[in-house]
Amino acid sequence: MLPGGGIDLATRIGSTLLPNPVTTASGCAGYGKELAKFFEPAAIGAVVTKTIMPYPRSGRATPRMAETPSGMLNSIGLQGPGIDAFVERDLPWLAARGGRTIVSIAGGHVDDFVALAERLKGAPGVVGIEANISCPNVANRGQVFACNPATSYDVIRAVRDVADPQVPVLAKLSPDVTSIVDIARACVEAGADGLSMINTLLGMAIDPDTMKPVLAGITGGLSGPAVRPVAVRCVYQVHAAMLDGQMAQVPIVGMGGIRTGLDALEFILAGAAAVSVGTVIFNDPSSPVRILDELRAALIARGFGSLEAAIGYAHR
Amino acid sequence: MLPGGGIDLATRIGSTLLPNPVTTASGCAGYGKELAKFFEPAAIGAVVTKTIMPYPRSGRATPRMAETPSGMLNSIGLQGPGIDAFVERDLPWLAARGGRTIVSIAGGHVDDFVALAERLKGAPGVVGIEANISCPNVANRGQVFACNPATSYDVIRAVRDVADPQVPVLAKLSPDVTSIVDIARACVEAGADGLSMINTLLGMAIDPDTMKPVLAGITGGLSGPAVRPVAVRCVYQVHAAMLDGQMAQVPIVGMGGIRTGLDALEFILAGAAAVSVGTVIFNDPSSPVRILDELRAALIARGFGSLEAAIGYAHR
Amino acid sequence: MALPLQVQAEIVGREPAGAYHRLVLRAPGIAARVEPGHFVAVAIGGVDSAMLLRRAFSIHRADPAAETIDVVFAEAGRGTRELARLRVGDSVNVVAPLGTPFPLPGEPVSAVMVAGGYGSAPMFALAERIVADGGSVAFVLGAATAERLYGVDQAQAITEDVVVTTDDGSEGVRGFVTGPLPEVLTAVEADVVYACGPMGMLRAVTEVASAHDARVFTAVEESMACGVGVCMTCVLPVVGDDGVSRFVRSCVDGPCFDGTKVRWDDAGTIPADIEGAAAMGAH
Amino acid sequence: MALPLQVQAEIVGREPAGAYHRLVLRAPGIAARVEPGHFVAVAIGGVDSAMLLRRAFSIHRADPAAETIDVVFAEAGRGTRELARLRVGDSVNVVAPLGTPFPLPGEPVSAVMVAGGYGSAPMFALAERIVADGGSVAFVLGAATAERLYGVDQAQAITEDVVVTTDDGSEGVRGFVTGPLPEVLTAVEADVVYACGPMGMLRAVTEVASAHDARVFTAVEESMACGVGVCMTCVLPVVGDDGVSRFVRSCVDGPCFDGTKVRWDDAGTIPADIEGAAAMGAH
Ligand SMILES: Cc1cc2nc3c(=O)[nH]c(=O)nc-3n(C[C@H](O)[C@H](O)[C@H](O)COP(=O)(O)OP(=O)(O)OC[C@H]3O[C@@H](n4cnc5c(N)ncnc54)[C@H](O)[C@@H]3O)c2cc1C
Ligand SMILES: Cc1cc2nc3c(=O)[nH]c(=O)nc-3n(C[C@H](O)[C@H](O)[C@H](O)COP(=O)(O)OP(=O)(O)OC[C@H]3O[C@@H](n4cnc5c(N)ncnc54)[C@H](O)[C@@H]3O)c2cc1C
Ligand SMILES: Cc1cc2nc3c(=O)[nH]c(=O)nc-3n(C[C@H](O)[C@H](O)[C@H](O)COP(=O)(O)O)c2cc1C
Ligand SMILES: Cc1cc2nc3c(=O)[nH]c(=O)nc-3n(C[C@H](O)[C@H](O)[C@H](O)COP(=O)(O)O)c2cc1C
Ligand code: FES
Ligand code: FES
Repeated sequence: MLPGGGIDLATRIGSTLLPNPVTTASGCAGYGKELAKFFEPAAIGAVVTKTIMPYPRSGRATPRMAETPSGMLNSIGLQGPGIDAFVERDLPWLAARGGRTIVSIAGGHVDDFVALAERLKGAPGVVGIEANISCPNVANRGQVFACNPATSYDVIRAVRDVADPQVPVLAKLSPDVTSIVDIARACVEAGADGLSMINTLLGMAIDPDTMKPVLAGITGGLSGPAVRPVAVRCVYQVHAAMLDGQMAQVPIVGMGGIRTGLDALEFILAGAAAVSVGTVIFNDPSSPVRILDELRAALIARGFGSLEAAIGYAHR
Repeated sequence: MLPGGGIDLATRIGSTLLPNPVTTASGCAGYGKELAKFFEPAAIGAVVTKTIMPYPRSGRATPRMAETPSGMLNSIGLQGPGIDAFVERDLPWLAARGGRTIVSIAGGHVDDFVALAERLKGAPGVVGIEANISCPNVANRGQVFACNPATSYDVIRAVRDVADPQVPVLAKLSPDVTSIVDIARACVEAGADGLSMINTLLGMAIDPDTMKPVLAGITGGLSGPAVRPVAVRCVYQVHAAMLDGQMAQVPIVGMGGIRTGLDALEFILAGAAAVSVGTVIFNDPSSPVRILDELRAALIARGFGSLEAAIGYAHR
Repeated sequence: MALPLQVQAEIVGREPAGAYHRLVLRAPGIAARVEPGHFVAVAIGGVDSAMLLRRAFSIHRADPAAETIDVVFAEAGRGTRELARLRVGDSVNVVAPLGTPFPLPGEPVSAVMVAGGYGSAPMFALAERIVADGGSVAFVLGAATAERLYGVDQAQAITEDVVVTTDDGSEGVRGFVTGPLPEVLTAVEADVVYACGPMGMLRAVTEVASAHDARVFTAVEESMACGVGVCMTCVLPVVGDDGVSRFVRSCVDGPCFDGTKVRWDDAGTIPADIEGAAAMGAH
Repeated sequence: MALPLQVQAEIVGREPAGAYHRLVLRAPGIAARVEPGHFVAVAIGGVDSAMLLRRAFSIHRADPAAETIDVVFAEAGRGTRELARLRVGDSVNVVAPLGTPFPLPGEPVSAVMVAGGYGSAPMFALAERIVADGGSVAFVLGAATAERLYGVDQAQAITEDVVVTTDDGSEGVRGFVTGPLPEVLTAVEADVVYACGPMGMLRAVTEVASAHDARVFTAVEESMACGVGVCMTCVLPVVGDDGVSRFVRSCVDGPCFDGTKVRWDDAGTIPADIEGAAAMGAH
């Protein structure tokens, strides 16, 4: 870490100003508590919590994961305690520790999202809501919301309408679509204050011994450095569409295989205003602070006076 | 390699019977000649040639590649000599060497595909045509044909109509779509005798030193073991849709990051009748025959009496 | 729970141990925190490695004076194959101690240690603690073959009561550990059984121990992505103190569980009565 | 073109060489096929490596009797960092010899060898061949700093005519190789220039040599995915014998090219008159 920091790393998402751009990716940091053994939650920009649903959920059967080349597959199935336990038990812990929390929410119906956003009003330490629309839409034969501009719009619009106006709403996008720009535009039109991308890619593995799918859930989400080129492309495409005037310009939280400060820089140059570290936390539980330090050093080495100056630089 | 082989590895694609299921992926084996320094082209099921277009093409500017974690990005831009030089010079060489050739073709208009299929009539050694529909459709603002069921249908229908009836037509699909099953179904309805999947995923990388995209073409295609979980999922989904009666059952040529015989087996268990080895050839130029040997041994070790018995086994 | 440390550990010792490898790691600060049943998560390669996930190993021995911990491991797949290539002087990144260790009786008891294969690794340090607390121990060590047994000599150095089984009869009694176990439990009037090994064995040992009114603690081996409690890949259905079954994380709430609380038969399924199962119906 | 072999090569020697590493590889069958200018493609790690692409290195020396080849390389990035970790006794997978080597004059000539940094690696064996054929050689070896020079001693063992340049003046003449080059060409009445180094240097050397009516052969260093001619990543715009410019593969048609045929200024662009440029307009 450089003496005095020497660079302004603050980044804005809607009305929230984060002290720095490094966050944890949803589902890769629990609710913040476990990682506090490795670093102070307040040291990073924000903790994005595991996606929370209205009621307790068992999640899927095991096996829930498979290692793949430079990546992994997971099919956790959104195991969690439900919003009530979360608001009463987990959120206050993080807030007391000085952490900024972006709460990831999901449901099978638009109403679920609305109920969750309502419940979060006035909850301590919440600096953002990330609507995980990469989850199945019960009304639409289980097709995920994020696969369709209209259903994406509906969720984001409803969440934006009901959420605390001071709390920015982020839409978390899936890369498994023909045109991510179309989905991004729909979300921004619906009022999203920011876009988080990308969620995992749908993948699977077959065990050569049992000759059956490795995951109990058959398919799962692919993440890790393997997917980074896809993630950078998504961020770059959407930022380019914003620069082109195809949609309003909102901050992008970039993620997908970030392992080092230079990986984080790649996302920022592509157009991200903040980044999330996900799978790499499993490899290196203290990686968010390491990546923050490396990113700071990389920005300084390249002569940037602030984080902001580097955002989208690759488009110039 | 096991004594006597000991297992029937033949596999059928339309009216073509290949002696074994291992082929080279388009763009990763040139037109067969260079790899003949490492193995006999006739030893593998077929050589799928680099995609050929109606006229000579320079391809894109360099840099055309970037290494990524367990994968690579390429943006070659379909450099090639054009169909005439190919038919006169390259095809006869492979045929004389006893190789079976699946010719990959592409164009910017449906008419280009038609002209190419016409030109291949009666050409020596051609056991299949692979229509690479993951290329930009000039009439549709450059959106790739494979992104849309209707444009996919149009190309495959036109090629199937004009091609030699004895020569099977394969549709090469892109994974960069919301529903690969929809595209696959359109191609099968259009008369595809088989489906090749997957082509590369759209990705990009930014150079942390120049702070600009690494590839001259900005975006490129991601391939290699990194994408294998996505590829296996695509094959599994489409094979499942065939078993479900959602579309007619045609053979699938599976590819995406195959590095070992067990990787090839994974695709076969998922539903592929044949496999292609692509990027891994760059790592190991003799890999197609190694993978064939490893696959044969793996099938025997698992008690299969034939390749056919293993196809789609993971669905049972 | 002991606070884990993440450190770059130097390999200071390496030796074959039957079918296994034993690695001694100099890992500053860790040894003093280790209790029997803790595990260490070892990274495979550095920042360019294609294997992202750490591998978990029981800590076999911890020597606070030498600042070393050691592990005994089988070459089971890609990652352990890489670990087996490491030489003295190389270094690996480790996170330890992790997990909930075996509960120590805290009073003199008669304990039986049951282990399959390298599952015995954490048992010797545990047995020594029990003996030091005035208790007595017996061992039932099993494996598929003689060379897959680990630490029979270490057990014999602690107690005379060591029974060995192998599936193929190449050493000791032919068969599973559960063959001689009832007799051993009766003979030593066991108060508590500690077990480590494959799931099927733990289930069977739990049954036998319960039938003998002995308490039973089992160390499970579930696939773990993070090892630190954030990913939810390593869950098992476990009955809570409130009687409610939940999917709990074997990396933080385990790997050492009261065997009678683990719903062994339901592992790999979603039992209808598990907390939150109802919400899964929808999608 | 020599038929390449793919073999598992054992590292039999390893030493630092200024800013570089020199590795000696026992690679059965390969050495006897090597001509100066050939390269070897080295795999980084085995089947679990995250780095799929081989790295290309000029073959510095080939010893058919010992069945060895050697390379001199800089730690430039992830892959060469891994290679630098290898020790004697380790093995790496290599494919060699690859590429079109330097054309040998086949008659006594006055040749000047120009190289930047490790670019000198293939030059010594080439110079020895030229001298053996009755010709004479001079060297102009340049680098950024003294420690980035390679093989000045080897050059001096072949000829007295060795000029050294460094960008920072830490050894020899301050500046680029093209500074003293014209004078050297005149002094030795050069018939032919062989050059290996960065693109900008090759371009400049080609200009100087052409101005002196010397033939010039350049070994280029383009990013290569396959090294064997199948991927089309390594192309350069080169004028053919028929006067038509094409993107040709530097891995098989090069890396050694007639410098006057390479369209140095157009590398990294699509020149309008290159074969097939017209077809790129459409999409
Ligand atoms: C708490 C705990 C303690 C363990 N203690 C020991 C020990 O002392 N000695 C020992 O030899 N082994 C032990 N294991 C098992 C050891 O972790 C696996 O053998 C090892 O992970 C296999 O890795 P691999 O790369 O060789 O196999 P791969 O098949 O390449 O592994 C792929 C993935 O699956 C996981 N995996 C594969 N097999 C197992 C397994 N049996 N258990 C858990 N995860 C697995 C890997 O961790 C990895 O994430 C323990 C496991 C756990 C969870
Ligand atoms: C024909 C030929 C001969 C060469 N001879 C030598 C030699 O004798 N000694 C030596 O030190 N180097 C030589 N090089 C350059 C050497 O290949 C690169 O330094 C090396 O590939 C860098 O790999 P990396 O993994 O360290 O870098 P990374 O940046 O991790 O490499 C990423 C990718 O880019 C490619 N790449 C990066 N730099 C270069 C480069 N300068 N040239 C070509 N590809 C590059 C790599 O091969 C790899 O595919 C030669 C290159 C070629 C093409
Ligand atoms: C084990 C695991 C669980 C995840 N759970 C969630 C989740 O609950 N909600 C969500 O929006 N994304 C979830 N993700 C996706 C990550 O937040 C992230 O978008 C993705 O993994 C890409 O980033 P990475 O490569 O850095 O992990 C999960 C990812 C993993 C690996
Ligand atoms: C350098 C390169 C060039 C390619 N060129 C083509 C092509 O011309 N036509 C095509 O259909 N696919 C092309 N592909 C895609 C491959 O055929 C294959 O679908 C993809 O790379 C996934 O397989 P792999 O991971 O085994 O490489 C190319 C891939 C690479 C890496
Ligand atoms: S391994 Fe991640 S929660 Fe247990
Ligand atoms: S490197 Fe593949 S063609 Fe030259």
